[in-house]
Amino acid sequence: MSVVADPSLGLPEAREGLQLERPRRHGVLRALWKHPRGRIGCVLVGLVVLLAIAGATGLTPYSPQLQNPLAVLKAPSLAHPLGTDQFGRDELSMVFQGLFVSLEIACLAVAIAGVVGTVAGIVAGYLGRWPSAVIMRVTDMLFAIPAILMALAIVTALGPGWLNTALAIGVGYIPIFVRIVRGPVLSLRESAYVRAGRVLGFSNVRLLFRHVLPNVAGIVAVQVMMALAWSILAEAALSFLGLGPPPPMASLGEMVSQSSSLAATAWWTLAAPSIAIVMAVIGFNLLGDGLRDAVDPRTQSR
Amino acid sequence: MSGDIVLQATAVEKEYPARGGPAVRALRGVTLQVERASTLGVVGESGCGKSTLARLMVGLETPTRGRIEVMGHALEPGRALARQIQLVFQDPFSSLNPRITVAKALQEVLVVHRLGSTRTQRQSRVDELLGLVALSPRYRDRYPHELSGGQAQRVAIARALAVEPKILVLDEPTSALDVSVRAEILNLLVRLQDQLDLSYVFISHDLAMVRHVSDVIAVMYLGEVVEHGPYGEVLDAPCHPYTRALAAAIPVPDPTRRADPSALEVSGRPDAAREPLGGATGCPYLGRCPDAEAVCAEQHPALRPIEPDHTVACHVALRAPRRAPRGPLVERAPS
Amino acid sequence: MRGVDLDVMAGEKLGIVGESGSGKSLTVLSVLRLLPDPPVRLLGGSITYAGQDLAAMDEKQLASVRGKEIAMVYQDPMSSLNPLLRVSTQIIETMSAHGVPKDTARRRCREVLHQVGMADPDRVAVAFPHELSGGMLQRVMIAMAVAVSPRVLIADEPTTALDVTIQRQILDLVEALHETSGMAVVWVTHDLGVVAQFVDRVLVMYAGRIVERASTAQLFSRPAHPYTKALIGTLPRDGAAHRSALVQIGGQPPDPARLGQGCPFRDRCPIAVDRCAHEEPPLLPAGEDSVAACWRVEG
Amino acid sequence: MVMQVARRVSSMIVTLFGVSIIIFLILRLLPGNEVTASLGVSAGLLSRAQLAALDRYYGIGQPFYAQYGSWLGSVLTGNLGVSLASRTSVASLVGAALPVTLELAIAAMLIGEVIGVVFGVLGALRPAKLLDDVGQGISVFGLAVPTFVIGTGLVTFLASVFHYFPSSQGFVSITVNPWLNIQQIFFPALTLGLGIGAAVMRSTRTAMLEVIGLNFARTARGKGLSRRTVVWKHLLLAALVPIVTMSGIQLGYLLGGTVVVEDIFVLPGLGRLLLTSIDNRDFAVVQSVTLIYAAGFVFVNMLVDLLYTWIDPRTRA
Amino acid sequence: GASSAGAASRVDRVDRVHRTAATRTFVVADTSSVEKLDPDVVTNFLDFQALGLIYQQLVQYNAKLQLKPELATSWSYSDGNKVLTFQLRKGVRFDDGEPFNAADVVASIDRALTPKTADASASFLSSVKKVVATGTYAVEFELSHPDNSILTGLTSVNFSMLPEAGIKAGNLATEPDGTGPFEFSSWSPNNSFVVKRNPHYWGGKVTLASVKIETVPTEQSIASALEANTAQLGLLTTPQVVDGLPSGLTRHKVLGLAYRALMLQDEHGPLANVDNRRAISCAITRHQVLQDAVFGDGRPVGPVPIGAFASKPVSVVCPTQNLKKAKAYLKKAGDPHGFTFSAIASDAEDPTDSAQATVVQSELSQAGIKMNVQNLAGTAYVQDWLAGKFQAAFAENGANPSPYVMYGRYFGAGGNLAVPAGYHSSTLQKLLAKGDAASTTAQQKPIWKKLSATLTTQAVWVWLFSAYNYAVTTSGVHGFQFEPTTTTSLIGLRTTKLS
Ligand SMILES: Nc1ncnc2c1ncn2[C@@H]1O[C@H](COP(=O)(O)OP(=O)(O)OP(=O)(O)O)[C@@H](O)[C@H]1O
Ligand SMILES: Nc1ncnc2c1ncn2[C@@H]1O[C@H](COP(=O)(O)OP(=O)(O)OP(=O)(O)O)[C@@H](O)[C@H]1O
Ligand SMILES: [Mg+2]
Ligand SMILES: [Mg+2]
Repeated sequence: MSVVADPSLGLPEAREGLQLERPRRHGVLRALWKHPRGRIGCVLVGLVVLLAIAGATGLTPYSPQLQNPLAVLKAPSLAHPLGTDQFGRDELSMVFQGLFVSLEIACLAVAIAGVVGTVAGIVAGYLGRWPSAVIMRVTDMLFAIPAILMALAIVTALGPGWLNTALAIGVGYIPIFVRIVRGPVLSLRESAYVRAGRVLGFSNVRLLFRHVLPNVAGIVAVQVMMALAWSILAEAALSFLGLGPPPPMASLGEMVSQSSSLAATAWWTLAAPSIAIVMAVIGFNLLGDGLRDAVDPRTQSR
Repeated sequence: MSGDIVLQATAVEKEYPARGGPAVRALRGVTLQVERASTLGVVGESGCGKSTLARLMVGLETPTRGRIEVMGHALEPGRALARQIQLVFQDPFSSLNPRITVAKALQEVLVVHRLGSTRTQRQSRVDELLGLVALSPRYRDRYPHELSGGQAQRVAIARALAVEPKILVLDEPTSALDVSVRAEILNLLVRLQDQLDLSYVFISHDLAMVRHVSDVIAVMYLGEVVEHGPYGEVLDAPCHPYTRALAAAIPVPDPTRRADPSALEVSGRPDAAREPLGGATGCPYLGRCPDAEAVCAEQHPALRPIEPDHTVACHVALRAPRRAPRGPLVERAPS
Repeated sequence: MRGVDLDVMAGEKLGIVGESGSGKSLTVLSVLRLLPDPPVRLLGGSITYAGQDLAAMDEKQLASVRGKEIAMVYQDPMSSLNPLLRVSTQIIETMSAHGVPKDTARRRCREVLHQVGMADPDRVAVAFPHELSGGMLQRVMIAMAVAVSPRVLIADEPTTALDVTIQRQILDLVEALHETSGMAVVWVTHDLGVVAQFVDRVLVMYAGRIVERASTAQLFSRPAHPYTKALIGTLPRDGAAHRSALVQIGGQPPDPARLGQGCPFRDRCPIAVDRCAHEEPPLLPAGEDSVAACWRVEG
Repeated sequence: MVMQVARRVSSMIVTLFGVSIIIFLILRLLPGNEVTASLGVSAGLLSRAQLAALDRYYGIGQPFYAQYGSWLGSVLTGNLGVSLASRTSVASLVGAALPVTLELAIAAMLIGEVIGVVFGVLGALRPAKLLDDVGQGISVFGLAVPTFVIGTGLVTFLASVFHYFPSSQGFVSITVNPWLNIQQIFFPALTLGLGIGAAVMRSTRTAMLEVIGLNFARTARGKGLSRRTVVWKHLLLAALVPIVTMSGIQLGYLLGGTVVVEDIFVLPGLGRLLLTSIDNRDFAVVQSVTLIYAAGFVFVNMLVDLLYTWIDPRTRA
Repeated sequence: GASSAGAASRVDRVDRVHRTAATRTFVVADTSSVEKLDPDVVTNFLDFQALGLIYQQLVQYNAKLQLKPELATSWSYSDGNKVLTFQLRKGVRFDDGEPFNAADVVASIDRALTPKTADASASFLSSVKKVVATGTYAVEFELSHPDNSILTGLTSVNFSMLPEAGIKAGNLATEPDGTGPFEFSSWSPNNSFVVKRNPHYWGGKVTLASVKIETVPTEQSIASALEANTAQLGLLTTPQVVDGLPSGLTRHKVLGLAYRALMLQDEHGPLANVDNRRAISCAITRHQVLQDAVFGDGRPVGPVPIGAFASKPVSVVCPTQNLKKAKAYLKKAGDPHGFTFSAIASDAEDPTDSAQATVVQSELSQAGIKMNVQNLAGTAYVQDWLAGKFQAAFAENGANPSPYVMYGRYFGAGGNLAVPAGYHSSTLQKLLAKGDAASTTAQQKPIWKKLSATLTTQAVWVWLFSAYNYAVTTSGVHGFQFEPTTTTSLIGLRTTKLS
């Protein structure tokens, strides 16, 4: 009787206490690359980011703002691979720029949500008692207010613009980060190595930043990917409701909602930004999936 | 043995608030002392409060009542005497931060306590510590998961020793390790004690192991010390019925000898009930004790000397004649 | 794991020892084809039970052997019982799966719980696993295993998570069941004490192979393989002086994924010779009822 | 148990109270008031006397606490205040809109759960096989394509190919014409359900893959249980907690999603009521509708917690 | 306010209507919804259209935007044009059967002019001192000064004729009662508004049994509803959507009663210089703006877009885009390399704003003028606009056949929109007053021509275009006429038949 264990597939039973561990950075990247969906995610996100950078730095076939009255609503051709819009602007160039704007909004939104949510989550988890009670109650309240209303209120109060759109989306996502982070911090606080640190006379600050924070970085990273995907969609929905950033620097969502009435006459104006959205969202989701598995020690061989 | 007491616990109680019920009384008046350069072994069944005692001793938690003194200084809430007393945990892997290399983990301790003023000083101290626990310097840059269990436990011990403590509390330091490395850690501990004049509190389930390293043994049952004395007396001539059951339950790695089944007559619930069966006043071991008498239900037995150094908390044992040493073991009938 | 031959005779008590990672669990799990596939795969060989090859069976046929003919008890009772179902549900469904009618099963459930020493079987039956202690859970596991009266009980370190006193009770319980029903027992452990007190015959495993097979008496009185000797030597024996140095095996077990040719124990072996480095020893006779995989055994 | 329920309910009330204050403050931060909102630039045509009359009518210029107090008073008495834009009671507006959104949400949830759980379980059992790929495809599509694109696409497609658009002739309550009602709800629910299904499918699949490797799953197989019992009794039950969690979160987002879908599929639900009321600065309506959303959310969360304790006896303290 | 029981019963009624007359209900789909039932306070287009089915006014426009009798059969000025007398139509009944007479007129106008009512058009009747009934069917308006635009004002739904009894009872805000072809049936705020045939209607037989105005929030969905024939009439504004409709549907279009302009402020900054304003005017190609904003489906217009006094659509300064001239003006203004200003816009107020801004921005840049666009949320825009807190504003302003009604409020003496208008000129004030006082069209014509010329030569604002409004009907709809004014645009339903 012979049995083989395939070390690449990992042990099913994790050692207790290693739940969140991530040994080495390049290990994560390698695991990500080995992960079939993670790899597709990497490629898609890489592509999306490259295109967005091209859009931001003007490395586009045409200037995204350049209007050409002679080429209005032209179907895709060699000159305009994704066609032109109602102003005769090149869709491809606009999609690049739109990607940049969308990513800009998504990144800022996630940065707001991630930083605020993670800090609040860590504080709530680590300090416990009343700070935790206050934070969790406020989180509950934020969670209970429909995100759309929050977004509406913020955009209406502060006026449209990518910063405010990002703020609107970010605020709605804060509670997720708080919840995602607090649980692990609660258990890390009681983990043997944080206790060991206490016995060794380490200060709370040191324990928090050197020992707790790095160990929730993995799940935060995964959540960041999911949040990016979500933010791109949320921005699109806000644009549909007229709360997106205004032209001329249109985001993808704005482009889609502007052209949704052109669907019958000029399908490419709808298709181009939609495909870009789908690409970005799928990319971030898959990257998140991959990352989730990559930071999970259970799928890591010793 | 010198009479120098480095750790003194007096009437220590610890209660944990429990949701929707009375508080869990994890420790119920424990009095113990550890002498300089000696080892106190603590045994007892799971959940009897051994780890709680360990946490209290190193100041991770504060006793609800009672007092703990380390090197003559009372432990105060929130002020751990890190430089005097250190703790080594059961599972070396979970007590080491998985993202920090061996050398960095040791250096961090030195930095926090400002031991060694320069980087090179600290580095040489790290090498020294690794040498102390017999780890070659090539493990310096390994992460915990790249170590074997025995090596990881050595690193944990080295880290505890980094602050040059006088006392080490070892909470089941070998039970997560393989049989083959157990010996290695025990040998190391014995050597370090001699070399550094350390005092140990050695907590374990494994009586053979405890017997091998301890000078004095305390047997705990439901948050109380029920028997306390020199290793030879406590384990070879146990007085308390619980100690007897414990000694008898251990399978002897020798097919020619077999435990005396009579010592094992443990009736009642085998899982430790949270509240002692004897109620508030009676003996906590009441429901499981084969020798119980009427007095056991009425009076809580205090720890009283049966020999000069040997105390027992059992009404019956204090009256009854001592059993023969090694009583529970009989020759196995040839099969 | 390679070339493991495991044969259990009807009504015998077999022990498997070895340090962590030596392949004990994989061996016993592969008997019932319960290996965690994908990561682990059964590559070859045959598993024969009462003349049938389990390795060639499909899932349906296997299901009729699992539990009914060969039952298993696992190391960690807490995680091996479904935490969301009542104890009775889990015991009864085992019997139902093997064709026992519902009401018979219900009666039998009570019976087996009583049989494994539960003072209050009715209370235990309606309890959820988390409401019971580790020792009780392990007894529930055993009750579940013996409910359909299997011919073989395989116990994979069923007491490592338990207290010594409770471990003792479980051992005694299985001993009693063995004696009354004549069921064969395979007891996996790393505790030499359990082996010494409890089984008739022992397999010693190292790095995925069997390195010694002997009767219990033989194993302790005249261990043949140097690994077995070392293992026995690490224990603080009775006669050893207080705080005296214990025998250490030294070195580390080899990475099972990177075994070269030769004896896997050679690096840690105090008596290794040149031959050990490039030729792997087969099991050689080492005494009256003992074989060992070592070139240096005196036959 | 009673204590626990009491604690929950009181914390629910605190949350809702906090929500109502936050909402109230946010709304007062919005530029514009009832007058400019309802008249737009035409507000400039009004004379001073007219404006003064309107200010009095809308209660503009009253201190915040008085406004909040009077709204809270009307909520506590159950009539939720009066919509100043339409001069009808908020309770009647909500009474008409709530059942629509509720029906939509429930239908979307059902569709999402069925798609999600079925494909999630089957996919986890045979990873990387055809069924799994189909499921993953649906999940990627449902996750990545914006709801309003799916919705608009569906509406346009049905109308141009089948000349079919059941919702545009006015919403019909299920008690009046069940068949028409089901037609009207089905497509918007499908649109929302795809997104929910995608999320539920992912967590189902992950949870199933996780529990398949757990020890008790091995025990179940080792006992000789049939594959079906193992999967649908032991594994799915154990995977249910993450599925329920994800469903709870989805239901939270669903409330936001209904706004868009109600727009496209012409459903007179709460989402549309909310949007119009914000536009009209119809504060009483916005506050009450938001409070209802929040209450719904908190209620669902409580339900999820109850489900946890029902599924997992360990959480029954 | 209304009791909740009342509202609930209205909702019930919607259901009932559906059940009994599902096939006979004529469904009109619009993106907005009927917001108010009180005709005096409504301001949005759909409210005008919906209440225009129920209520009537003293005078009204015909399809050529000329005044015609409605509830008044004739009118005449006397006393130096300071008294306006109406003879009322006889035999008119409200839909509750009560007859209509002079007392109703007096009560209606009084109600509109009471500040408490907050009638949005009250300022058009600011010259009215008093309204008195001089007989059962005769009413006299006493004016403070000669004012011909009062007739134009009276066409507004805001001056609908209401029953005196209803006014006294104070329940018109919830239970409309008018003399029009349809009577109120039910209303579900934000969703639907249903009227049924008024049996007492005086103007001939109405064939549609009931009409339901259904809110379908997106134009795409309206298109789908028409294709599915679940709506028989769709009101649309986006030409792309109309273009995409299948051929079986009938399209009706009229020039909308609103014009788009880039309003400029002359108070401070670069736009205070008339030559800079002229440069802007010369740099913009209106055709291009029209093309890009509404796909060419509209008309470039001058200050007076419609009616008898409609001005030539182009500016006197630059009839077409002329960059050379623009640069010349810049030079003259002392900014030869151009200047920078910012404009506010709001897609919430007018969905084509950002498209207009995009084109204008690009065209101005050709002349070296940099326009920053600030896209504001609806109410923020309204606030800034009302407070005149902008340099330039993309605006969609209401048009009217009467130039006085259109511009008196911006540029006339004491006009209440003087602040957003941002331009003060005594010339304009005089012109407006003179035109208002002139009693005949012939007298008015030259005055209004001069007004248009002044507005454009001074480049007070830049007038851009008016877009079409569309009504699309399904194949079974006959006899529908899309009337050009907002107030009456659905009145064609009076003669509509459904096959
Ligand atoms: N933080 C805590 N909150 C509540 N109860 C606790 C806490 N820590 C320990 N206990 C309880 O106190 C008792 C003693 O626990 P302790 O961990 O000290 O036992 P132990 O002897 O170390 O057991 P083991 O041998 O299993 O490690 C147990 O009943 C335990 O449940
Ligand atoms: N799922 C798996 N994936 C990969 N390798 C595995 C897996 N399960 C076991 N192994 C490897 O197979 C070898 C044998 O493992 P096994 O669990 O049989 O050891 P064991 O003797 O039972 O150890 P223990 O005493 O710790 O239970 C080990 O090296 C282990 O790393
Ligand atoms: Mg412990
Ligand atoms: Mg094992």
